[in-house]
Amino acid sequence: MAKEIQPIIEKLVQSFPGQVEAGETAGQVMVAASALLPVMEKAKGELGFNMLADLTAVDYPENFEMVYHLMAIPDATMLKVKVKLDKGSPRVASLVGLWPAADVQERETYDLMGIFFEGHPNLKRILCPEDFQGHPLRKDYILKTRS
Amino acid sequence: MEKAMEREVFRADSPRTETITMNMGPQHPSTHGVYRAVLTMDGEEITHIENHVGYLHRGIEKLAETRTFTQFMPYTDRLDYLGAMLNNLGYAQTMEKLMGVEVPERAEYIRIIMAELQRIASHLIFVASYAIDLSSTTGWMYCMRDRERILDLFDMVCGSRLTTNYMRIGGVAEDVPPGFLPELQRLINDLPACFDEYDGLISGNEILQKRSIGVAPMSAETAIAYGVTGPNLRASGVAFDLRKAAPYGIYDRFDFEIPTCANGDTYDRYYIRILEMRQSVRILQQAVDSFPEGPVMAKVPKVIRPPKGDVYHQIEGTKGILGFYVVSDGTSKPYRLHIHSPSFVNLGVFPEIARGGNIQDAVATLASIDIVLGEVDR
Amino acid sequence: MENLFVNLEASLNRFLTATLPGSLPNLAMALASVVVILLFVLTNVVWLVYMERKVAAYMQDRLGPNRVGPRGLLQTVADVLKLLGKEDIVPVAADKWVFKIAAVTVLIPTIMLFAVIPFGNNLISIDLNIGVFYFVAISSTATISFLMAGWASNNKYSLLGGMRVVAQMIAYEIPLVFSLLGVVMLAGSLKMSDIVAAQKDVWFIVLQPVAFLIYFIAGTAELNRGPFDLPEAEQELIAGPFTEYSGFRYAMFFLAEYGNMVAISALAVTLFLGGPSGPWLPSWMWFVIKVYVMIFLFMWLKWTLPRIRLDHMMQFNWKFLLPLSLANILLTGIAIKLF
Amino acid sequence: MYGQGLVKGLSITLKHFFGRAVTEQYPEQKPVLSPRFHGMLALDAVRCNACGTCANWCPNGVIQIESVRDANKKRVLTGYALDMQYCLFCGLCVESCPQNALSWTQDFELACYHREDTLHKLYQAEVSQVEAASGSE
Repeated sequence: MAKEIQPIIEKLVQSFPGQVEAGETAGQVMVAASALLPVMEKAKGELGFNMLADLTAVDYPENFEMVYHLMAIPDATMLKVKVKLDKGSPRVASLVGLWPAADVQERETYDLMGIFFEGHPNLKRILCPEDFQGHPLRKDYILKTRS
Repeated sequence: MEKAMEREVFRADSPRTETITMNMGPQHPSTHGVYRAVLTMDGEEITHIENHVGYLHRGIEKLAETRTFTQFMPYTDRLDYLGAMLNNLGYAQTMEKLMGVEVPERAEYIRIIMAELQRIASHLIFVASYAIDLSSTTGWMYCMRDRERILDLFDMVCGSRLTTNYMRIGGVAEDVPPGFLPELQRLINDLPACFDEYDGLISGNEILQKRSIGVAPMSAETAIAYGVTGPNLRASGVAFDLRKAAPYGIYDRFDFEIPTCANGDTYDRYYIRILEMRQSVRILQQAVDSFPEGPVMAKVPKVIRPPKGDVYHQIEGTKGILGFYVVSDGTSKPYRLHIHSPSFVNLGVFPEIARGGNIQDAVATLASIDIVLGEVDR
Repeated sequence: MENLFVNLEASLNRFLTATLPGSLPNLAMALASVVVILLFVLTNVVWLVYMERKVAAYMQDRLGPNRVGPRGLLQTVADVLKLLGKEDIVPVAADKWVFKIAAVTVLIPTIMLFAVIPFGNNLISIDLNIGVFYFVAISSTATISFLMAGWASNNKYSLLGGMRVVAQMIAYEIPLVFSLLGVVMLAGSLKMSDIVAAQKDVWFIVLQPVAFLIYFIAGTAELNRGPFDLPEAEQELIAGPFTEYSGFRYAMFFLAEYGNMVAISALAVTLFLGGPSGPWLPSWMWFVIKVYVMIFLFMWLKWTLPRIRLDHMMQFNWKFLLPLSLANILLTGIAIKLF
Repeated sequence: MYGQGLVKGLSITLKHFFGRAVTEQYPEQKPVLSPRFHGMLALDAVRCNACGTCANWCPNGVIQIESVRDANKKRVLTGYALDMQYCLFCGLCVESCPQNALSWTQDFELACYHREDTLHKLYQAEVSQVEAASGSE
């Protein structure tokens, strides 16, 4: 069923020295923000990850972190790609060119987390109303508790 | 000035026709909830569709950060409110993967039975809403009548018909009552006859076939590129089902096929769900035959504090692959909880495949993709 | 029992001639027949709304209305009172006069259709010698009021609904007329009573089964019912031309739809099912029974089949129904020649 | 043949036309609910020692408990209210109660006209009892 993930990570690490390292847990790769697009093109092209399973962001105290899950149809091998973004102005390349699936998910991440995706065709809010102030999923957005 | 002048020049060859923009939703009989599509139409033919979602956005992911892990379980019922059991299963299995909890045998079997019953109930709603969107109200009624029996089974097991909140991290809330299995067996014996009735009334109907065959075809490449999963992907000919490709729980012990259709048009997306329901009945029969005894809940502390770290787990929901990404920082509340909802991604492909048809096709195509707004907006 | 109504009419006539001077009695008689027709149509519509909901319910394993009145019989009265109570909304940017007139003109052709329908033996208000022609001419004017409603409500859905009404009713007018031609050729005259007389021994449905089928399909399309309810498609156009109508104006459209249904079934009975003739029971009883059998057919079709698509509807009409009806006329002609 | 599917569909609806209806006449026939049905909550005030576990476990903070300490520092329950408009009917409170004081009833007719009516007071000790308990310190 799922292909062995370790050799794939080795191949990625060798082809992008310095920018890609293996993550702590299995099947995970840390990628520098600048090298994201070439890594993803290689993953999609040669390594057969033809579907973007999930795309989300996490607001850690010291930095933002983009988390991409890639999946290979039909043998369902999963690769997790993480990218660290600086806290001030989180920007990352948009993957709409590779997977149109990224379009709505990036708009949602921009809307809720405030991460700017360069090269996205129409980066507008998707869930919150257009005139909504702030990005609700950030830790500094405090919910007004009831009574 | 001259720009306006130039526009006034009457071009004899192409009569100046204007496109009208029309609002379909958020209050519209066939948008399956509060979803708004702005259609740019040239006469009856649609040239461009723009999705507007977010009317049902409750911010479940933000709420999760102020709820403990057990408290979040009832919120998962409200994601795909037609598939509460499957959302519970997805969240429970994600946490068990993160904490390494071993679920007892009987609980695994109960989970399979509940998941497949919920799949049938959700597909019945799909068949009903597809039939009524093509104005066969009788088809809608028959599906709802059969779905009632499944909801009564849920009521017997966990006390509520729709928002079940039945699964817990480490097993299930309560064991099935004694009267459950015989009632389930009667349902399994009756279901195939119901499916034949739908085939006779809805699938075999020439008018419905003429209105769905060849409408809004979706090729396998477009489906994979747009991240479409579940029955819609299988309708385009890709035999990919997580229950077979990456079996979670004890799905590898059951033998069932993954039905696929050839050309991924609206009729295939409709008919594949009936085939899947027939497979679910097979799984249910095998689960009932080898139903073990034993406890239904693993040894799990009252307040759950998973180890630091993150986990991503996917299950095969009714609308597609439902994923939960949980980041925990060791406390009893999740640091971040992201839900990958299949309807949100499947909706992304709707403007792509519905372009070119008229408004009647758009209604049929939207019904065939089967979106639930609770899951789209979270 | 047989000529209960005929004697009634005769006694009314004697009473009027006795009291009114000069030519007033015939005028009064004509008025009386209009009142009778109006009563007939209204009672039928009140009953039909209830019957449609009951038939639909039984087909869907439901019970249908059974709360208002004994077994739900007062349901339609409750509906009408509700509609009367509703606020009378006229959209701001609507074309006010056209909007208001549309609701009125929709009922006129429906009532006029009944002038030539034989309710029983010599129970016909005006036995025109061009009865069928008159019927078809009047029934095609119904399209205008739907279009007026569609245009005047200044709502995109209504506009689309209006366009669809025009496309559909005009298109299905022609096969409807051609299917009647077969019958007229057999009967040799357009007069209703002659047609009924010609069917003494064998009903025309036996001689003209294809014509009956075409008539039935074109009739459903004329009524915007069953698989052809494109104009007021709930799922796509909300309520088509009468989305913006509320209160009593909406009830008028409702009334007209059921009135048309009774009229089209009545014509089918007269032309294909041997009119008001039958053993044992009085003739007008037979007429009512046959009309309700036809109406059940219309309802049965509506509550089973999904809606047809716009271009299929047009294709089906121009490419299949029309040539079929022409072929039918040709065959009837040849058959008459031979026998 | 073209019309074959249509005719089959028509035969099915006709069969159902003469078939039996499945409607349940609600107000006259009460629905048959399972013993585990999540209707309204019920509190056994004697068993409840106002420990507040249920209030902590409730995801939406529906449960409001008032208690007072009596002579030997033991908490006595004086008020137990449920703000049912936020209740999810999830059952976590019933599950978590150590004394099994909370239980489900089969009453599902909870609709009301005013928002204040959604606040159900399951137990309210009279003023005299409150003095008696706190007074005896």
